Amino acid sequence: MAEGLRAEQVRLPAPQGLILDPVLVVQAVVSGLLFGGVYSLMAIGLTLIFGVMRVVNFAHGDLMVWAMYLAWLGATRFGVDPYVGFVGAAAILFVAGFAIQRQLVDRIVDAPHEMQILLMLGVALVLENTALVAFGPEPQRVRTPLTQAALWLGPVFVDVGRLVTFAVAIALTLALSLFLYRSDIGRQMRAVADNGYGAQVIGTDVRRISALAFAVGAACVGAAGALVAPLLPFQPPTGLQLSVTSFNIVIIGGMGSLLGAFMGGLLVSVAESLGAVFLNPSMKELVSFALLVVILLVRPAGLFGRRAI
Amino acid sequence: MLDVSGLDKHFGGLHAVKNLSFTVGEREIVGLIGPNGAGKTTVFGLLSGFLRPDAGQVIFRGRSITGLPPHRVNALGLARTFQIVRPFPHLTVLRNVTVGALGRHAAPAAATQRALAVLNEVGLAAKRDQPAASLTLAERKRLELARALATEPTLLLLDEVMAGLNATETERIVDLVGAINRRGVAVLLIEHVMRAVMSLSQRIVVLNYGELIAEGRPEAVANDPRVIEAYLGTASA
Amino acid sequence: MLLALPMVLSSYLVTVFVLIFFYAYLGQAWNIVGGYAGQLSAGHAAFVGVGAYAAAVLSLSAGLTPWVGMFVGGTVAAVLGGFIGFLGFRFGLRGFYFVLLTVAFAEMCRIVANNLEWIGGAVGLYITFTGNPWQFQFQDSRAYYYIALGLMVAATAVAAAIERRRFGVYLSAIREDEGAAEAVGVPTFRYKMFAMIVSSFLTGVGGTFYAFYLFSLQPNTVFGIPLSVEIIIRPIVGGAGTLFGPIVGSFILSPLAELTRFYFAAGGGWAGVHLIVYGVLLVVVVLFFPQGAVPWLRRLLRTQA
Amino acid sequence: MALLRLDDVEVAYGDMVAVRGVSMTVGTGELVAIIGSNGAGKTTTLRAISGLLRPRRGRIEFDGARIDGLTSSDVVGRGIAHVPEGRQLFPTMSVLENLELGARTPAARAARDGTLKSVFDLFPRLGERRRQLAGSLSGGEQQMCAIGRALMALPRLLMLDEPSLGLAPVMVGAIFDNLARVNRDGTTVLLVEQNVLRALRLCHRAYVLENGTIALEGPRDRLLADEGIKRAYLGR
Repeated sequence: MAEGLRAEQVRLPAPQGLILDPVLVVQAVVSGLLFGGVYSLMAIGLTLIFGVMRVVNFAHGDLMVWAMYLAWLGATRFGVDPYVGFVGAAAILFVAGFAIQRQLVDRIVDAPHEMQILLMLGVALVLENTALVAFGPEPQRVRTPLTQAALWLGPVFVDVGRLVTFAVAIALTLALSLFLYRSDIGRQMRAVADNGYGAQVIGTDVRRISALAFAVGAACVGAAGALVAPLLPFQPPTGLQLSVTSFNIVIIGGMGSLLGAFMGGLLVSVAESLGAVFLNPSMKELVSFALLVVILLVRPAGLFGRRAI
Repeated sequence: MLDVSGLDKHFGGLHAVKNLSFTVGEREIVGLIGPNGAGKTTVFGLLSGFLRPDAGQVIFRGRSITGLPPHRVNALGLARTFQIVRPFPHLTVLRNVTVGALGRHAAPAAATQRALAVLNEVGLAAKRDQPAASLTLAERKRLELARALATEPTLLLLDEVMAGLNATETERIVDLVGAINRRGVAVLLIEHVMRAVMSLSQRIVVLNYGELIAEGRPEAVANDPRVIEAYLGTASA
Repeated sequence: MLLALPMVLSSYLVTVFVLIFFYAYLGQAWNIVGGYAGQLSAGHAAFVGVGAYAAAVLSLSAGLTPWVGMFVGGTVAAVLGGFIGFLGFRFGLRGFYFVLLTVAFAEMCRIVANNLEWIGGAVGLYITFTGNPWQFQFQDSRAYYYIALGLMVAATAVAAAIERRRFGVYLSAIREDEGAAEAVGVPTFRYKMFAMIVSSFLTGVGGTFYAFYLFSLQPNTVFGIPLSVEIIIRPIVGGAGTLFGPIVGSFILSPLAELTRFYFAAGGGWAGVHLIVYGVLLVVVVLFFPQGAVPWLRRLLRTQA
Repeated sequence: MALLRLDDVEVAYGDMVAVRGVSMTVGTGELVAIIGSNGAGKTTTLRAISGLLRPRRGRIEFDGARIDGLTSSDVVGRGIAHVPEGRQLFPTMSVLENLELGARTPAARAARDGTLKSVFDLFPRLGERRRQLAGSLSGGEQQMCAIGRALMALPRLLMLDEPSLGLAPVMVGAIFDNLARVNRDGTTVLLVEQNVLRALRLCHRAYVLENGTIALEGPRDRLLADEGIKRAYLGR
C-alpha cells in the first residue's frame, strides 16, 4: 500500500551490493533531508496536538491524505498549483481540526488513554474510507511543472520539486515557531502544554486554546499533505502509513517536543532514504521501526527529552 | 520487626528523605507524622518497594527487603494502603478483597471465603456485590484497608486512612485499627488527624524536610519544642 | 442450534457464519490480553501472520499436515508474543507506547515477509486446492463452519477457565490499577506475560485457519494494521474483558461488514463502506458505551426484570 | 465594605466533602490569613473562590457581585489572582514569558510593561533572571515568579496558597516582607499558610479551618494568644 513511498523516495539505480559509495551516501542524505521537511511539518502538527491535549491523533495521516486529495482536486479541477493550493488545504484542515476537537476530543480529554486511542482510530477509519469511497483506490498524483525539473550539484542530483517542498515546509515551520514563541495565542498554547492547570489558574480559556491547537496541528499536516502531493503518489491507505510514520517520528524525537519533531522528521527521512539505498527500497521503513523500538526501550522520552512543546 | 537504617532518597534536586532510621516492634502501633511535604508518603513508597532508595536498608523480620518489587514485599507480610485510595473501580467489593486474599489462598473458593471474613471484620459485607466505584469515601477507605488485610500481613502501613472522614467515621476507623492490632498485626500509620494518632500510637516518629526530628511517646512528642516549631513554624528568623 | 444451522443455510450464509465465528475467535484470543488484562495490543495481526506462514510453509515445503502445523504456528506466535510482551512490560511501556510497540512489530513482520523470497515475498503464498481433509481442505464449506465454531467455543472455554481462576482475577486487577495490584501481592509482570503468551498462541493457531480457508497469504493483508483493527474492534464493541463481548461484537459487526460489502462493493468503488461503519461505531461506543454492548445489555435486562 | 464574601459555602470532590458551610469576609485593603492543618479545606476554599471548583452550596460574592459558577478565566477577569500551591509555573518557558502570560485581561495587557517594571522592582532577582527558564529557578525564585505572574493580572484580590512550602526560612522571610509591601500598596491579600506563627504575625485577621469548618476566627493578636491554635495542630 505504500508502493508510492518506496518507488519515489529515491530515484536511483539499484546499488550493486553494499558498497559504500560516498556519492551514493551523499545523494541519499540530500534526498532524504529534502523530503524530511514534510515529515517534520507533519510531526510538528502531531506533537502540538499531543503537547496541548495529551491526546494522540490517530487520524493524523488520514487528515494528511485528505489534504493531498484537496490539493489534487485543486490542481485538476481548478488548475491551482499545489505550491499555492497548500494554503487552501491548510485552511480547510484548520476548520476540520477545530471541529474534531470541539465535537469529539473535548468530550474525552479526561478519559483513559485507551479510550482516546480508540476514538481517534474510529475517526481515522471514517476519514480513510470516505476518501476511498469518494476518490477510489487508484493511486493519484498531482502534476506540477516543478517536479519535472532537476539540478545537478556536481555529481549530486537535486529534484527541484523536492527542493521547493523542503523550502516551503521549512518556512512554515519557522512561521509556526514564530507564532508559538511570539504571539499571545501561541504562548498560551505552550503554556497549556507546559502546565495545563497552571494555565487555568491564571485565567486561560483552556478549551478554546485546545481547539485552536488541534486546528493549527491539523493545518500543519494539511500543508504538509498538499506540499508532498506532487512528490508522493497517494491512495487512501497511505494515511495509515503516514500516521504510523508520524508516531515513529514524535516518539524518536520526544513526545511533545517541537524541536524533537523537527529533528526527528529529518532523521527518519534520512534513515529511510539510506535504508532504501543500502538495504532495499521496500525495506526502508524497517530502519525507522528498528530505530523506534530501540528508542522506546532505551530512551522512551525520545532524543529531545520531555520538554512540553 | 521492621528495622530501617540510613534511608535516603532524592527526586532530582529534592532531597526527600535524609538518612532516616527507625524501627517498628512486634505488635506495635507507630505513628509517622510531620508537616506537609515532610516525606512521609515517600517513606512508605521506599518501605513497600514502590520506590528504590538511593542509600540505606530496610530489614523486615530479619531479612532485607530493600529493592524488592512490591508484590514480593507484600508476600513477605508487609501490606500498604494508598493515601488516595485506589480500589479496582469496576470490580465488586468482594472481588477487590479477593485479589488480596489470592496471594495466600490460590484456590478462588478459599480466597473468597477469606475475603468474606475480612469484609465482615471491616463492616462491608452488606456491600459485597456492589462495584467499588459506587462506595462512599469512608467505605472506600475501609475497602482499601480490607484489601490490605486480606493479604494477611504482619505489618500494615496505613497512609492517611482517616483523611477526609467526619468524626464518627474517623472513630470507627480508629476502633478498627485498634482491633486489627490486638489480633497481632503491627501498624505504621501516617496521619494528620492528631487526636487519632495520639490515641492510637504507642510511639510516634516525626519527620520534617525528610529528616527525623523527634521520636518517642505521644505526650513527649507533642510537647517537644522542635515538633511544635515544625508544625506552627517560627515567627522569627 | 448452531450445530444444525448449516443444514438449512445457503452457502453464502454459511460463509457469513464462518466469518462471525472466526473473528469472534480472534477477538476472544485478543480479549485475554487486551480485554481482561487491559494491555491494548494493536498488532495482533502479527500473530495471525506468523501462525499462518508457519503452518503454510511447513505444509508446502515439508508436507507437514496443518493439523499439526497450527500448533507449531501457535507456538511461534507465542514466542513472538512473549518477546514483545517482555520488551513492553519489562520496560514499563503503557498506553500509547505499548500500542506503538505492538504496531511496530506487526509492521516489521510485514516488511520482512515482503522481502523474504523463500516464503513468497510480496506476492505471497498460494495453496492449491486438493480437497484433502488431512491438508485442512474440504469439499464441503460446512466443514469450515464447524471448525470455526469449534475454535470460537474452545477460545471461549479458555477465557472462561481463566476468568474463574486466580489468573483471571489477577488480570482484571492489573487492568483496573496495576500499582494497587502490586501492592496487594499480584506479580503483575508475570501475569501480563502469561496473558500475552496465551493470547498470541491462540491467535497464531487461528492463522492456520486463515491461510487454509483463503488458500492464499499476502504479507500486506495478513500482517496489516487493518487486520489488527478487525481483531480488536469486535471485543471492544461487544465489551472488552467480558466473556461474551467478542462473540456479541462479532455477531453485530461481521454481518454488518458483510452486508455493506455485499450491497455497496457490488456497485464498485464502495469497498470502504463497512470500515466507515466501523469507525462510526467505534466513536459511538467510546462516547456512549465505553464498556461495550454486553455490560450495557446486562444493565438493560436487569432494569427490565 | 467587604471585597470578598463567602456565605455558607460547601465544596465536595465527588462524595468527599472538603469544605462544609464556610462563611468569611475579606475587606478592601485587608490581609487575611486562613490557617489549619493538612486536609482542613484551605486549598479547596481558594479553588472554589477562583472558579476552579464549583461550590455545591452557598454563595461567593466579589465586589458585590456573585462569582460562584463563573469560570476561572471570568474570575481572573473580575480581578482575583491566585498563586496556587506548588507554584504551577510554566517550567520550559522563560521568566519573562511566565510573567507576561499573567496579564490576561485587556486592562492588564494594556498596562503590561508598567506592571512588569514594578514586579521587577519588587523582586529584583526576577529581573536578573528574566531570560532564564522558570523550571531552572530555585524554589524561592519560583515562588517570586508565581507571585509576580499573579500581580501581572493587576488583581484587586491576591490569593496565595502556602507560599512558604518547601522554602528555607530566610527565603520565607523575604517573601513575607514582599507580601506586606504588596498589601501596603493597596492590594487586598488572602493568604493560606501552614507556617501558623508567621502567617499570624503578618495578617490583620485570620480564620482557622478544621475539618472543613471554621473553628476559630479573629484579629491577629487574639489568635496569637490563643491556646486553641496549638490544640488544633497537635491535637491536645
